[in-house]
Amino acid sequence: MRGPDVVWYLAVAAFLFCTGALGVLMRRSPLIVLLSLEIMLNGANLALIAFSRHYAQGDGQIFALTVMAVAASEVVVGLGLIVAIARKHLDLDVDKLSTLRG
Amino acid sequence: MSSGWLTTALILFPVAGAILLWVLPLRPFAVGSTALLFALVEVGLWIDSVAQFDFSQPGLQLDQRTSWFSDLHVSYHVGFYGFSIWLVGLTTVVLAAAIGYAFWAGRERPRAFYGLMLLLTGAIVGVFVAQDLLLFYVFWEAMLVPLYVLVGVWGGAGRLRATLVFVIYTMAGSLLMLASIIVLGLSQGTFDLVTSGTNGSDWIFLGFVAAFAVKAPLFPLHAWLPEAYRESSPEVAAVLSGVVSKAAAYGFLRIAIAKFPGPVSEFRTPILVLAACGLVYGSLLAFRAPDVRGVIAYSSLAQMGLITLGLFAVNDLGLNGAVLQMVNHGLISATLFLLAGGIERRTATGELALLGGMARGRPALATVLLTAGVIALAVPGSAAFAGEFAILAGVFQTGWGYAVVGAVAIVLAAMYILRLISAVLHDRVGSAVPEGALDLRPAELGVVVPLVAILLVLSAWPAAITERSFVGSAANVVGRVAK
Amino acid sequence: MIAAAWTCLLVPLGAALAITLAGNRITRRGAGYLATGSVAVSFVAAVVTFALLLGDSPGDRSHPSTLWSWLTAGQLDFGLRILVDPLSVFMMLVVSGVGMLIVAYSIGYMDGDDEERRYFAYMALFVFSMLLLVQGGNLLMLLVGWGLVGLSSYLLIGFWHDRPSAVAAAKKAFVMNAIGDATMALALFLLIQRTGSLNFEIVFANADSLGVWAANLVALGLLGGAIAKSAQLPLQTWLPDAMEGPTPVSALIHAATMVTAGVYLIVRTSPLFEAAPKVLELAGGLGAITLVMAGLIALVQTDIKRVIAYSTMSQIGYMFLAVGLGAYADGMFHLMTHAFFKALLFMAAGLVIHALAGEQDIRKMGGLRRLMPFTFVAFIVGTLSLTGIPPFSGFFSKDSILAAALSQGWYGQLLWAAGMTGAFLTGLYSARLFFIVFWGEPSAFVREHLMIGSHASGREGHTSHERHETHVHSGEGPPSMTWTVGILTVLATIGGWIQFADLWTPISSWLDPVAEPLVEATGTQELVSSLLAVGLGLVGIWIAWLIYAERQVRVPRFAQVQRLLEHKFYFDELYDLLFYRPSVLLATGLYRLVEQPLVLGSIRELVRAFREAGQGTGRLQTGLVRNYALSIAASLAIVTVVFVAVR
Amino acid sequence: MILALDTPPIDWFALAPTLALLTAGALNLILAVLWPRSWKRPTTAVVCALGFAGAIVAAALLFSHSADGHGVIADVIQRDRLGALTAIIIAGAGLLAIGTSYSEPMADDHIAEYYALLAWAGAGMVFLASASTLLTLFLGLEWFSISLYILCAIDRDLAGSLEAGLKYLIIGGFGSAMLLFGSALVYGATGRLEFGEIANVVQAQNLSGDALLVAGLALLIGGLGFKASAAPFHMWTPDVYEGAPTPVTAFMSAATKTVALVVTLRILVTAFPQEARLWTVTIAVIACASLAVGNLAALVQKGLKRMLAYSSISHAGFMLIAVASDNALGGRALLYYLIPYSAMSVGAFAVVAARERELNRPVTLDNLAGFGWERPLLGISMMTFMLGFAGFPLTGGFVGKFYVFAAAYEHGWIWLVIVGLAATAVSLYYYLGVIRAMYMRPAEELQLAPVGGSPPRELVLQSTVTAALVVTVGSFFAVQPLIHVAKEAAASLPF
Amino acid sequence: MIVASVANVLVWAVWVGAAFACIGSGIAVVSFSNPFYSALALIGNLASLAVLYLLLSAEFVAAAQVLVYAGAVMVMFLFVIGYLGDRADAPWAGGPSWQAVGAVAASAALFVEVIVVIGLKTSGRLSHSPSPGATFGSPYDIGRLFLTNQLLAFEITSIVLLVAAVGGVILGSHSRETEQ
Repeated sequence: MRGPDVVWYLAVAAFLFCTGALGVLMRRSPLIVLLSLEIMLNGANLALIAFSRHYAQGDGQIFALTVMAVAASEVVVGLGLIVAIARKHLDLDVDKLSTLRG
Repeated sequence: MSSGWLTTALILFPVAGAILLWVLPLRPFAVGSTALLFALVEVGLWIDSVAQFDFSQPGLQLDQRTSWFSDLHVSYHVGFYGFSIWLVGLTTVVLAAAIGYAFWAGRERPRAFYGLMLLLTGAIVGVFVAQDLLLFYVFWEAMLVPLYVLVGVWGGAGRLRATLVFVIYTMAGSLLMLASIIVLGLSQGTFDLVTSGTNGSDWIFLGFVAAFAVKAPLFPLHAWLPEAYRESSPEVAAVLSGVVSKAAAYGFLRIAIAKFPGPVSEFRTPILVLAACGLVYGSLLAFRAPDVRGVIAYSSLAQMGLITLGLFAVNDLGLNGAVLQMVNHGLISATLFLLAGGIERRTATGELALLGGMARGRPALATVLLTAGVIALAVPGSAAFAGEFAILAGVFQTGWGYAVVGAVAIVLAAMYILRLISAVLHDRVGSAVPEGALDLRPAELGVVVPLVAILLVLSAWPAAITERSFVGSAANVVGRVAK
Repeated sequence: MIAAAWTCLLVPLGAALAITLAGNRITRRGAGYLATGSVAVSFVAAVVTFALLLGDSPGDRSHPSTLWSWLTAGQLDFGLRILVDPLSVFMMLVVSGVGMLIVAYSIGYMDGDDEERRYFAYMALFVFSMLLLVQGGNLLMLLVGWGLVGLSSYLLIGFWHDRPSAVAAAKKAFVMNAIGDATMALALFLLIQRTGSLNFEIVFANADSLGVWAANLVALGLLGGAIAKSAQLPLQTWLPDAMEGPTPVSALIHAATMVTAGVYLIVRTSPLFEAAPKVLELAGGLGAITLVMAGLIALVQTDIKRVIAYSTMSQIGYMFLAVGLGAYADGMFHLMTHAFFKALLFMAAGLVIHALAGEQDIRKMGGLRRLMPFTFVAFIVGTLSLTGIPPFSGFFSKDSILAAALSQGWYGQLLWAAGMTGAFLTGLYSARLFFIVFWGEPSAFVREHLMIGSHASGREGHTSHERHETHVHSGEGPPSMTWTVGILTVLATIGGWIQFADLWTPISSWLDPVAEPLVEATGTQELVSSLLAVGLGLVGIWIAWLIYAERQVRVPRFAQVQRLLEHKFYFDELYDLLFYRPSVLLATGLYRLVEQPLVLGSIRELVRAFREAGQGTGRLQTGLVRNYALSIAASLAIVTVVFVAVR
Repeated sequence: MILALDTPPIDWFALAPTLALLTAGALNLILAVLWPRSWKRPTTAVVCALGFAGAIVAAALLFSHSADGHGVIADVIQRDRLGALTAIIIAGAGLLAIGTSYSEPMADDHIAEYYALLAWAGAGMVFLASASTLLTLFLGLEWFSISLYILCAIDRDLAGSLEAGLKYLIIGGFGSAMLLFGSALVYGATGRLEFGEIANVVQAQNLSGDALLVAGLALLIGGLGFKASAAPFHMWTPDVYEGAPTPVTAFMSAATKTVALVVTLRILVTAFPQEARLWTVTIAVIACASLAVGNLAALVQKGLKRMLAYSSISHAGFMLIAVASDNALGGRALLYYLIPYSAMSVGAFAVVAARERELNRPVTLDNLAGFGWERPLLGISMMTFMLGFAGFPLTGGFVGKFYVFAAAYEHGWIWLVIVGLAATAVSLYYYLGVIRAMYMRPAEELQLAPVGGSPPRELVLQSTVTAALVVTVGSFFAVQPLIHVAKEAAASLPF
Repeated sequence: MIVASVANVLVWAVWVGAAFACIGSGIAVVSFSNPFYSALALIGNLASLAVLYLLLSAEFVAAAQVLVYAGAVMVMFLFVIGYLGDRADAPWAGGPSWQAVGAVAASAALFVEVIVVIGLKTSGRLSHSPSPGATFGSPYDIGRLFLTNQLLAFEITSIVLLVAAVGGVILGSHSRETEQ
């Protein structure tokens, strides 16, 4: 069975990646920023897996798996931070988090 | 050879003294006296090195060399040439005097102060004996750090600005020199001043010139000078104008002229013109300066211009005269600044308008100031006259115009020094001069009189230096220095 | 001989140092005696040298001696060198002799000044400098002496340093001399370049090979020094002001010795000048102009010392005239006699001033003849000698000069005419001075000071505050003053007899080996000029008599002329306008237009620019996470584009 | 079917430094649970310190025993002197950081975890220093990054601490996503993850200039530049440095920069030698940007931590000059430079921490007045550090700069030397400004009574600062040996 | 033949579906104003990605994707969102206007670049891919790699997770002031 070429997958991957980037750049709710980060990583993952398929070689998939784990841990820490911030009764808006500047 | 250790000792001994002062918890008086002791012993060391130095022999002496980092061929290499030994002497003497003055005047936070002064001594001596480009730069910069603190902490009201401008300005110049040093050293494969040959690159040359011209300072680059000389405490000002500026002149001689014969001949005219401008410019501004320090400051700007004239008229008269004049001016401006300090202590001002009539009833002050001043204006027969005469005679052979300008400057010098003298000593008693203002105290005399005495001896026998700066023809020696 | 010469040179220096270092450990009077003694010693030494030099044959009477090399540079070596030859010995005798008398005179004159020590130290220093000047064995040493006499003259003019006028005068004198020093120095530089040495013999040997330009420039440079030191046109303005100094100083420095150094210089370096004859003639011309001009100015001066000062100027004009024409010996001869009678005049004036508690304005004087007979006599001798009336010394020297002029072609005759005018003027102003001061009835001021014996302090300048106890003395002053004046009176009288035109000329024959004269006056010329000169002098005196003694004729009034003369031909104003103001203006201008805005301002601007750039960069740091992310994304986008583009 | 596994041989020695730190961290984690609260602070600190010390020892041994660099454990990490030396520097910085944190007024409840995370962050860096595949690179990066995110935010009483943490996390995630995508592209271009292999494939198949490859390279440089806080990827630095607890900042400023720069050098030189013509220029440009931004922005900073943050950006610029010059001398320069730089950096922040504890408020140039006279040792040290940053002689900073410029010159880039010197000149203004604030302005101007009466003695902190001082000055005199070491370390890269 | 072509068409169909689902959900995640919906959208995104993984014959990864991500991580997300209560914010939140423009421009640029790069590459070797071995992507294969070549990576991943766990505990736990 021949599906579409790797190229097509890459296109999707690239699109995902950029969507995620856009999210990080545009959104103010830290939660959604985190989600966007996830999307970026997934885009990268897709690319990795596509290539590993292309080269019929497993390293890419391994990479993808570890990325999942890493993404998960980032999320954990990120959520922890968000919770802590919420506890301090700061509102969840990355633009409001700008006491450090200049 | 073991006598190389003497040179090293000249550098390290004061540094050791500084560290000692910092670690030992001494009482202020003890600190001051210890520092003075160290300074005097340093002078003794210098005398010993003069005794060991064979003036009839060309080339480096009392030298010592050990590799510092080998992959770029940088080494700790120190030693003396005839002319450098006199500058080291100047350094040790002036700093001893400065420390003595401070000891008498009393400085708060003495441990820091005297420690830094001693550190400064070591650094300056290092500049004069370093025979490795990078080592030279190291001492050159090391000189700056104590000065920065000395001016900034113990200076006058405007010290903060003055010191910042001073350091940044000079550093800007020095960094250009660093670029030149890197390029020169790496392109030649060694940083050693003795073994490395001459170089023809204009840019490298200009890099060095920039550093020295700022430090000296030469005419348009003296922005740091007035403030630094005004705001720093008198003894520091004495060191600044007396010794530190000579480091620049030494750099011209030892590196710029010795290593870059081609560029020197190429850029000689502009440099000479600048120097001449500085000579007249400084004299004129000294003539209008409203305060004692201002007069001395601008006069030393003029003097550095004169010395540069002598150096860049690369011939026997010019070079010998320049070396002689370096020593002279070092002693003179040190004396004048210390005296200015004494005057300011008595009248709490340096404004010439508020001073006057201090000669009456203060013979010692009058005599010393008059003597120093008269030597400063290079009255014929004085050591300064010998220096200026040789310099101008030398530069006359390069271009008579410079000598004419120099002659004009001599007249101007007479004008501003006499103005200074009479404004302080003569005329009616100034409003800021209290009746009870004392004559120079024995301690002050003890500091100043030796300097004046040395000047008088030099006046009787300037050849003491000119005969012993270069072996044979100076021009050749510079050539030989360059190898 | 050499040893004697060195002794002669160094003893006064030793005295000066001793007095300075001794400070209060030596009494005031002791300082005076020490100074006098030292000068006496050097006089004796000079005599000894002279005697020994007589022993040599006229051919080899030149003995250089170098103590050590003073300044060296490669092959060049300028030694601390003196030269003992007829000329220098001649000057040594004059300097140390007159100097001794005057220093001795000062003991009495300065008595009671609380800074006597300083005074005598300066005096000794001056004598040393002057001796160095005349003994110097190379041009550098000569220049050194040259500068040192300038220095000591500065110190002594400004001796009463709480008087602004004195300080100003001292500065003026020094700066003007510095100009001269500068031109001399330039001449020396040129000589070094061309001849590679400054020793007289070498330089003179190469004098002819210098080339026209070099020769002229060198001569001009030296001449500049000479006229500055000798107060000739156009650098003459400092001399009258120099009268601010104590009178003995005026006598020694500004009459007898220093101011005549210019003449000595020209004679000493005559070979160089002969290589540039035009310059030599210029010297003569300047002398001529000066002597007339000074004579004219002297007519209207009201300060006793200034009158004498202008007469000095004009007499030196004669000497310049002489040496300018090459009559070196005559010039030197006049120098000597002038030293005698002019010192005499000053010291006599000093007696007057001393007696009148420092008053110098002749309009307040008068009728001193009976009150101060001794001074009166001295003054007569001085005046006559100055006017050149036989048998007083002035006659002999001045007339031989005029004779020499007459024998020197049209130019010489021009100068001769000037000299004659000068002779007339001399008679006029000197007699004027004499009659005003001594003739007639004692003025109120005089009476108050001399008849009612309230003797105030014996020196000018107790203006500011009474510095010392007033002391009583006879109207003529203490013995130390009177006997020195006496001696000088004798000298001024007989001093001229040692040379009588082409009958008996020891001085000429003594000096000729050093400077071969270029002119030789004939007997007739001698006769003519003598008669005319004496005649004119007498006429002058006669007119003065009519005006000031008999009061038959009133002073002719020419307002313009008078103002012109009183303003000394506006030289001071001119120089003020031409040099002083411009330089001050330049200095301030430079400070305002260059130093402040450019040199210092540049730094300020630079720092400000950097700080602003810093604030700008800081403003980019918004604190917004998304901006940060954007900067990363954007720059990466750019980098990638570039990479893909240029890969 | 049967699982026939050929498990690769594990070179425990190569992992020793990492393991030492891991163990320390793990121990602390256990202590956190078991140990009585009052003993926690000292004990855990000591354990952590022991971990770092052990890492140093192990790394030193490793250095001496791995003259020839070679991959181990299926070639995912490289056992060579470069890694070892870097490990030593990092661990040293860690030790100093512990000394700094010891008397930091931090809530007791997480003190053990704090030290544990410190140790783990160190472990991650040490591991990363020897990583030699894109995968291990990414993992190592995330390893210490995540630890640092937590450390930044760990002191929640600290104003701005959380903000710093979140900012760091978001930007960090963004950066590592870039890095990841870059790795993906490179992997796509070559099909390999090992640095060496990538170079080989590019060589073999002549892929130099391949679109995917260069695009990936670009993204990689971005990700790494972010960690090295080089402009224009630097913007998080000032905020995070300011917000984070000072000891953490100290550790970050020294260790993170070290490892980031070394890894950058390693990957660029081993994996992309064929693309040198691209990345040398890029790195040079980035260096210039960092120098400009860092120095200019630092000129106007009042807060000391923030100023030091900017100064660290500019120093990233200096060290990137060494990387950009792409030659053995450059590697040597970088490795030498890192030694005094880390010492000065940690030392400076340590002094800041001391002042903070005195005043109980952020340190600014103003409230630093008189500090130099009140605390001579700290004052002298701070002065030395500043002079070192400014590249004055008698500090290693001077020699470091000298070597960097020498490298640039050897690469033929005099203009880069000039830029560096200009930057140095500008930097004087604020470095000397600190000295001025400490010594030249009387404290009376603004009443600064230290809150707790007389300042605390803080032996640990003082000895830490002294140690930093010794390194800073010592590295100036002991250039020869250090350069020798750096030379051998750099020799393990294929220049 | 027929079977093959049918299968091909089928695969294409699936791919298109999955791809568009993936893209759509991605956009949804970014653009929903409510984090809760975004999170849900992300689950969809992950699922569709899993399908793509399957098409790329990465069964294990796909499975992991669904389990780990859609399972564990998203649950955590939802939990936190729930804990915080839904706080909406404007979909394309302002900040400075140049920020928005720059954002779009930058990400668009990145996208275009990557596409261009890929396009450039297509002319190269990317077009046809070799058919992998049977076990490719199977748990066996992955497991083998994890225990051999990528052993270290495996271990380190676990460490990272541990670190994250600790961090979660620290940051999530009540701080003192909230206790009293």
